[in-house]
Amino acid sequence: MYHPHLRYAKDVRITHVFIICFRGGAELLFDGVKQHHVTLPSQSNHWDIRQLLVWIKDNLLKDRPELFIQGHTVRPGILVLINDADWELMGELDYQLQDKDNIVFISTLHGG
Amino acid sequence: MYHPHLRYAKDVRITHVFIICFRGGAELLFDGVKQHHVTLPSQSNHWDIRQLLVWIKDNLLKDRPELFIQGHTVRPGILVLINDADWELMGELDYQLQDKDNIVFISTLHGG
Amino acid sequence: PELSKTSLSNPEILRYSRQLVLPEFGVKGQLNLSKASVLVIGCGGLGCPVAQYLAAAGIGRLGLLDYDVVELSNLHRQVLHGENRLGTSKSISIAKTLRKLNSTVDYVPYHMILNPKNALKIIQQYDVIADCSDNVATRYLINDACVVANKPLVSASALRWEGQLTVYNYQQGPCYRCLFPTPPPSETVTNCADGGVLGIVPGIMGSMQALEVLKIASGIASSYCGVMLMFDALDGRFRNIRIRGKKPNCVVCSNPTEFSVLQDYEAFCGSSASDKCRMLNLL
Amino acid sequence: PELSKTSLSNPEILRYSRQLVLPEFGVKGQLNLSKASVLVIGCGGLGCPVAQYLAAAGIGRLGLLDYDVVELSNLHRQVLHGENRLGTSKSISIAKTLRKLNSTVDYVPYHMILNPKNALKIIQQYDVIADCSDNVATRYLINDACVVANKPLVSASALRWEGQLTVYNYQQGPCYRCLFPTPPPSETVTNCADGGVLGIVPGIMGSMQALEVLKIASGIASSYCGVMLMFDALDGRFRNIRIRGKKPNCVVCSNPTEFSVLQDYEAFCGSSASDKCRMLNLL
Ligand SMILES: [Zn+2]
Ligand SMILES: [Zn+2]
Repeated sequence: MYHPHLRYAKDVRITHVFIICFRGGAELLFDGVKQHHVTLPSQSNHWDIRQLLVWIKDNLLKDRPELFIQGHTVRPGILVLINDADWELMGELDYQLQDKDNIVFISTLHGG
Repeated sequence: MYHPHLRYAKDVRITHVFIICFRGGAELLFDGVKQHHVTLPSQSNHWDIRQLLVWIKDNLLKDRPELFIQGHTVRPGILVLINDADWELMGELDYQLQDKDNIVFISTLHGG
Repeated sequence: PELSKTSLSNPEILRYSRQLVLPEFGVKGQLNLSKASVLVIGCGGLGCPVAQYLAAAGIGRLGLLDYDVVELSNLHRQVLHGENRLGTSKSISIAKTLRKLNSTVDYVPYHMILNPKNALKIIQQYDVIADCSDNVATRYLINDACVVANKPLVSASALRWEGQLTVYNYQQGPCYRCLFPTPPPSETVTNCADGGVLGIVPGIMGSMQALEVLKIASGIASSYCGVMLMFDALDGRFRNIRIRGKKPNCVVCSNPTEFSVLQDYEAFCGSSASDKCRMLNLL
Repeated sequence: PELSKTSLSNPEILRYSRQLVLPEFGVKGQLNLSKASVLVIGCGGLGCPVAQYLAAAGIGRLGLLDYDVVELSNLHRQVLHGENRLGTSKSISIAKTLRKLNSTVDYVPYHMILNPKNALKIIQQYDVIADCSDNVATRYLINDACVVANKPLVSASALRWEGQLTVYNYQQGPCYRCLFPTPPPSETVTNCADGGVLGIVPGIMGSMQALEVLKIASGIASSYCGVMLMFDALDGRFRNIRIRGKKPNCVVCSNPTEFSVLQDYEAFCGSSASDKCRMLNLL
């Protein structure tokens, strides 16, 4: 997974560049920012969603992480979408991230 | 523009495979069929929209071609979209077709 | 009473002429509509446009269920009520307004709260159910009763600038519990009173809900089986999302008997079925 | 009379509370709305939801223009009229219905046909124009007058199962003539009487139109400048299309003076501004 053209001056290899969106109110846990362009640091294996959740918790979440993550997955009532499809159809926590993926975390709405 | 993997038994080389849609009532000139998967025969140059219009007139149009084409372009009131953008932004008649392009011919609606 | 009809009268042909000429709808679609009954649960921001366009289109019977009365803070989005209806029943208010638009529809107002005791009995009497409710507990109750009664459930919701819509328990699609087996923690649930809502957002989502009910009731397949519509009014964008199918391990789908309807949904969800007494929450 | 307002009354704070709590809207958005005037041209399938949700949201003044009277074949989609309004003016009918929903709005019905003599004078008196008309000639007339008067034009249309919407003459976006310099041949133009329309389709498109008017009138940018929304109700899909910007060679944009408003739009379009006497056309 070595990409010489993505080498940085400090020899940090970049493996994933993609977009994370928070909608339906989930963005309120992230200072109201709905869209984040994210570059993940390189690692020996592909990143999967399981690892991404930990990274989000450590790097983007402002406070009250229990309102986003419970145990090792997202809390009930948040739907995860990978390129406009329910993550259940894509392998859930095991899905391996690809460059330019669009990952959406959306709170379900109940109002009427 | 020779694609050996797209060779057919009869040695007809295929250069373009894409989708043409007719909407807003324009489909009524084409037996009501809204979506056509089209494979154009090969030629020495790229196909452009100007040539595509002639091909549509000769191969898809059922009757009354003047309700679709006037002179060398589409008749007033039909908007041409290339991959969800107004063809004016893409070069109009000179746009060179790419594989998997999505070309839409849509009649403007006036009802309320 | 039975809704039965084998032909359209002359006034009906005139009234519905603009939709009768659509080949995909036609006389057959209109007759199907006139024989169909739809239950609208929740007579608020979503329920108003749903009921309005179903009545206009000539649905046979329209059940209208809401326990609530009209308040001034409803009128920015609940467009079938009015200033002279403040303090009166929402379900009766909608029926009164819509009788003027189309007196040939059979309106059945239910001024009551939907609960585990009455839900199945009411839902069983209708062909299509529209979830226009405003709280998590009622949404789980409606879902479970629809799975047990085997009714298609056209569900929409709206909050702030956003809306969501899908059709549950229809063809091979999922139910609400297949998608959300566990209710959200109650401190993460926001209602319209706390979070606010631009009135036209339930207007748009309710209109889409009316469309899908009309398609199912007239015999055209819905586009939202296994697909969820997401709308953001601030950026004017709609997205169609592919969602999972029916889950073999769903507690309701795997055992759709009347015992699958719980005794207490407020306890299950840790929240009230009335959105009035909720504290202010973060999201 | 001038629409001026510097604060909200207590009943207004209560009535609009659910949208006041939206940070992107807030008191400032509400005050902007209350000072804004919108002209709805066409009180039919699109005009009804546009007027309904603008009135509910608290627009300051609502002009309602239509020359036509209510007919039974309108009621499947023109949901603010009713059986007791048959034969009466559509513009007055809408004002009567909406006064019950929100009596604080200033309703100005115009029971007249828009023509080259009166168009500019009426349009100049409003901040935002909604084109809810039903024929090509009126659409060109409204466009030209809006360019000359420099008013944003939120335009929608619906036919059969499809709808289109965009905002013309707003920021750097095009006008209707930039996009369609030449009218379509009259034999290719279909109206709702001939082609039919499912009633909820103008309901959905009119609701989207109300949203974009509300965004512009409250001071939030529209999402449909240089973008066109296309909707297909049969497959339940929306598409946002990028369209061209303002054209330097557009005959109206390049010379926006009162002389750019033509003398005769029916001759220009080869068709009538009333959709009643049109023959059946292919499309
Ligand atoms: Zn289930
Ligand atoms: Zn122009």
